[in-house]
Amino acid sequence: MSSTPTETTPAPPRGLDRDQVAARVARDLLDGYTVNLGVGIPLAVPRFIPEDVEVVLHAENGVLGLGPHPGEGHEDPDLTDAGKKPVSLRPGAAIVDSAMSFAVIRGGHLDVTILGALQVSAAGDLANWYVPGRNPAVGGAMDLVAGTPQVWICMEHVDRKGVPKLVRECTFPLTGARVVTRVYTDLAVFHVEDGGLVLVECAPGVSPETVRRHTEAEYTERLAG
Amino acid sequence: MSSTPTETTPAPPRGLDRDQVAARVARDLLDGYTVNLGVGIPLAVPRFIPEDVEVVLHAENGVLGLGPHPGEGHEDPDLTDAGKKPVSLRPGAAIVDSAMSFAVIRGGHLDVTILGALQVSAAGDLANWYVPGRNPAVGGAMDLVAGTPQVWICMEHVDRKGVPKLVRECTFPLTGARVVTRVYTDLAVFHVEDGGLVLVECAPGVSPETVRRHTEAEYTERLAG
Amino acid sequence: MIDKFRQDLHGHLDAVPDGATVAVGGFGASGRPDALLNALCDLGKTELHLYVNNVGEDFKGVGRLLREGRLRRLTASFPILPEFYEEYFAGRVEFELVPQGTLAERMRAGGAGIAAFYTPSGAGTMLSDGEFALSYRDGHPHTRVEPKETRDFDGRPHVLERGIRADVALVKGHRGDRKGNIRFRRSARNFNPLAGMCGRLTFVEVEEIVDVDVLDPDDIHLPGVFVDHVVMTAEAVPATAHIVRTVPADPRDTTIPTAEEMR
Amino acid sequence: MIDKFRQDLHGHLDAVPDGATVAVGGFGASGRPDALLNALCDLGKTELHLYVNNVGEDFKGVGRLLREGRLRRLTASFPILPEFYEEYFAGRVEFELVPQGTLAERMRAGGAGIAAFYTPSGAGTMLSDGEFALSYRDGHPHTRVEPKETRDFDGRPHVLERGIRADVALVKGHRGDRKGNIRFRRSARNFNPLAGMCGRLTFVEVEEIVDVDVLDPDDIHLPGVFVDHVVMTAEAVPATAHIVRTVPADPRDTTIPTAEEMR
Repeated sequence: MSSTPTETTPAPPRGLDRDQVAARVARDLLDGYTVNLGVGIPLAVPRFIPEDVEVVLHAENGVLGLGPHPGEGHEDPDLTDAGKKPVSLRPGAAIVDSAMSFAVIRGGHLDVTILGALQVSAAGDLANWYVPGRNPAVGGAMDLVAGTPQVWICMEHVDRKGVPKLVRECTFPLTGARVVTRVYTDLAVFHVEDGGLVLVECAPGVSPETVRRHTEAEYTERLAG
Repeated sequence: MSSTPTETTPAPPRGLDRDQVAARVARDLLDGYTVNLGVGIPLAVPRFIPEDVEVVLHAENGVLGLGPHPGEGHEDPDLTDAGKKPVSLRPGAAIVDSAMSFAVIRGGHLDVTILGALQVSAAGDLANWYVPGRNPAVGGAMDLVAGTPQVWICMEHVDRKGVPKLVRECTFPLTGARVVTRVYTDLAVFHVEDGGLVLVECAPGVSPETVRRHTEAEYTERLAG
Repeated sequence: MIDKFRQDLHGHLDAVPDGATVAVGGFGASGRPDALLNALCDLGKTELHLYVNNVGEDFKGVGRLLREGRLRRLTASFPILPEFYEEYFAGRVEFELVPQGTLAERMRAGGAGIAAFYTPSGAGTMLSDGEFALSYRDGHPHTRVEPKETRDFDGRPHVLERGIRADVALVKGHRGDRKGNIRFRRSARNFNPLAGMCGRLTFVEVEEIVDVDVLDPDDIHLPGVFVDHVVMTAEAVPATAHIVRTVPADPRDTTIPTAEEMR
Repeated sequence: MIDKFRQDLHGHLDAVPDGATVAVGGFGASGRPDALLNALCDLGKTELHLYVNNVGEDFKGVGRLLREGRLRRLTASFPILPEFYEEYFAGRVEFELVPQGTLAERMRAGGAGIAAFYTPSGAGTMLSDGEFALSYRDGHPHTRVEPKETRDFDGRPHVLERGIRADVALVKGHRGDRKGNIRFRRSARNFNPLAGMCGRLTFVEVEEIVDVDVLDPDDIHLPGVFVDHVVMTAEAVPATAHIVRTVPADPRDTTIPTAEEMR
């Protein structure tokens, strides 16, 4: 129970900042990937994608080939992302209706979806849509995790009270069971393999012990060299 | 059993010819209808649609707004009807893929489908896709009868041996059960109401007795004045 | 001659009865059929069950129907508007929350004559297990959304979802011709063609009406066969189209994640 | 950089294993991917299970695969070619006959992650009750297509149909760009986008390749996300495209209706 929140919960550790987490994720995107980005840290990822890696960004409202904000005064009210923010289009973009947009998602045609999370369990369960007592809304989250082969989570390793978000079992309502394939936090990178978490990388300056102290979920380690 | 085929089956009666049946059906098409036509007599119907009645013709391969053959030398190999014959497009035509084409059909968005038949039963069952022992092929027939609110059958009243095609129960495999709404033959017009055939019209010069003699199915009569 | 252009929108829309099911296109203000929604409101229609992805961020369109108390039930994936939740928790409107892709597919299925389908989205969650509160009374859940049938295909659980056939569909298009063929512009397309497919009676408001030979037959997004009435709206695209209004975090509990972390 | 244009078609298509399931676009010769089908044949691929609306009326395309004995099973709505039936009745190829709209919807469903759906098409017929012969032996039905689950919705029987996910899809497009975005022309579209959606590996042959900024994003019929490889074929549209070859009536029995009466 050492990692359960108590009066003696350790102070939140200092690892990567949000941009650094986004940059870390961006390094793993391969040329040619089609990717859907959730709000939060994931939206910062495109800024860090190398020039020689071409990624197609997908938005639930039917855009394949999202570009950046078109610049003040050039907004097109008929062209937004799923967060309803103005966007531009990359060359070779395609617009589809919502049924086709989710055919892309559910049919497994995206390569990766990068999402935020409230909690990720040891088995790769994800909770990221609803905090009981608040206003329920789901959007495309359940479709994304049900359909996408690779579900990468970007999140703070612990919440603002220092409570671990990598947990034994999710206490928040699930978005999907056993759907997460990777977790990127300010402290570490985990892969989900054979239904269990594997610590594969610690952030610079963060020790495996620090990671363990702030993680409730069980996991194995396979750190490089 | 008077209408069962026997050695004394009466000679085929003389009623409307095929073009006249087509013309009779055409009279019942209303301005604004969207219509799918089967091969055979139905394909002759458009020639008889009055000038002031605008009908949208639908083909299973995804054409809404079929026009006539474009004329020798003007055929477009990328533009055919469901019989793979060259067609033209009417102003305001739309081309869709096969899934959308059958969404139109199955979703009940056509007004009428006009089809040929092997047999129609007293309850409005239809057999028109397969003669056992021959080569089975179904095309869009089962979708058309399952989805279209009005299924109009155009056929000879009896087959070439004089055997009635309006039967108690279909002996050929069904295309759909209780799907037919009207039957137009060389001898008469029937509506299907409350699950039963109603004779509403005899062809000019054809008596109700002649119709009865060549019909195996039971039916009621509601002939105009 | 087929001519689906209408001058008298109110006259035609008045055919919608109170208590009707209404499928609505749009994604927030993007592609939202404001003229049609306003007309529905002006006509005093009430007790409506709306199928729409979100209420939006303001009191236009669906938000106006909500504020004027016209809604009996909302089926949506992401309502957004805080005042909607106030009505829901106060027991004045029912709420069926569905995954966004399921909502889109249900509209398409209903329009395509597909009675029901199996999707993996939402399997094993409170949106399929009967836990979600359809309505509140006295501050507590009163009725629940029915549990969804679940069945394994290829070793994974899928839930059975029904196609939606709505009494009326409200659609916002860019261009339309007299036969009812519609094109949309950019991401304003979203739910609009699907809402249009699933309506027993489909109204489309367009920014431009064009001659019947203008639109290329290869490029019709919603064929006229799905459309009953086309009206032209001179109303400009709302200026709020790209203004995002997020649900404010509860300042009393700092363990509650920010809206950003939730999706 | 994303570049899906391929010079070495054979090299890429050779990844298709014998025994593969293959979804094929086209409606007869209209929109039939002849170059891809020929390459599959040239590579000696065999024991294939094809999902395609019809074999066609000649020995090109699917007809060539048939004549060269490459087919293990055909799933189709309207095979047409008499020689196909000879092979079927001789027990050399299996035949799953499906309503045309069901075939289209099954391809779309498989591509869209919909495991199965309920359709009224074919309910109460020998295509759903387990009567239809999947294969023949010694001139008699040997195996039957499995009966389909039937269930009432809204008082009408519907059959449960599975989505199709094919190992490979062969598609004929009109124009394509390096990202794999495809447009089709006129009714040559037909099954092509659906086949393209349901392939785990999707090949598209196009008549024209275009720069990535040529196609309007609003008018892409098959987005590149579904497409793996694009090849250009200089092959002209077959001259037989509009030649109809009908099944000859059996002259021995005059009670057999003409092909015209059957559909």
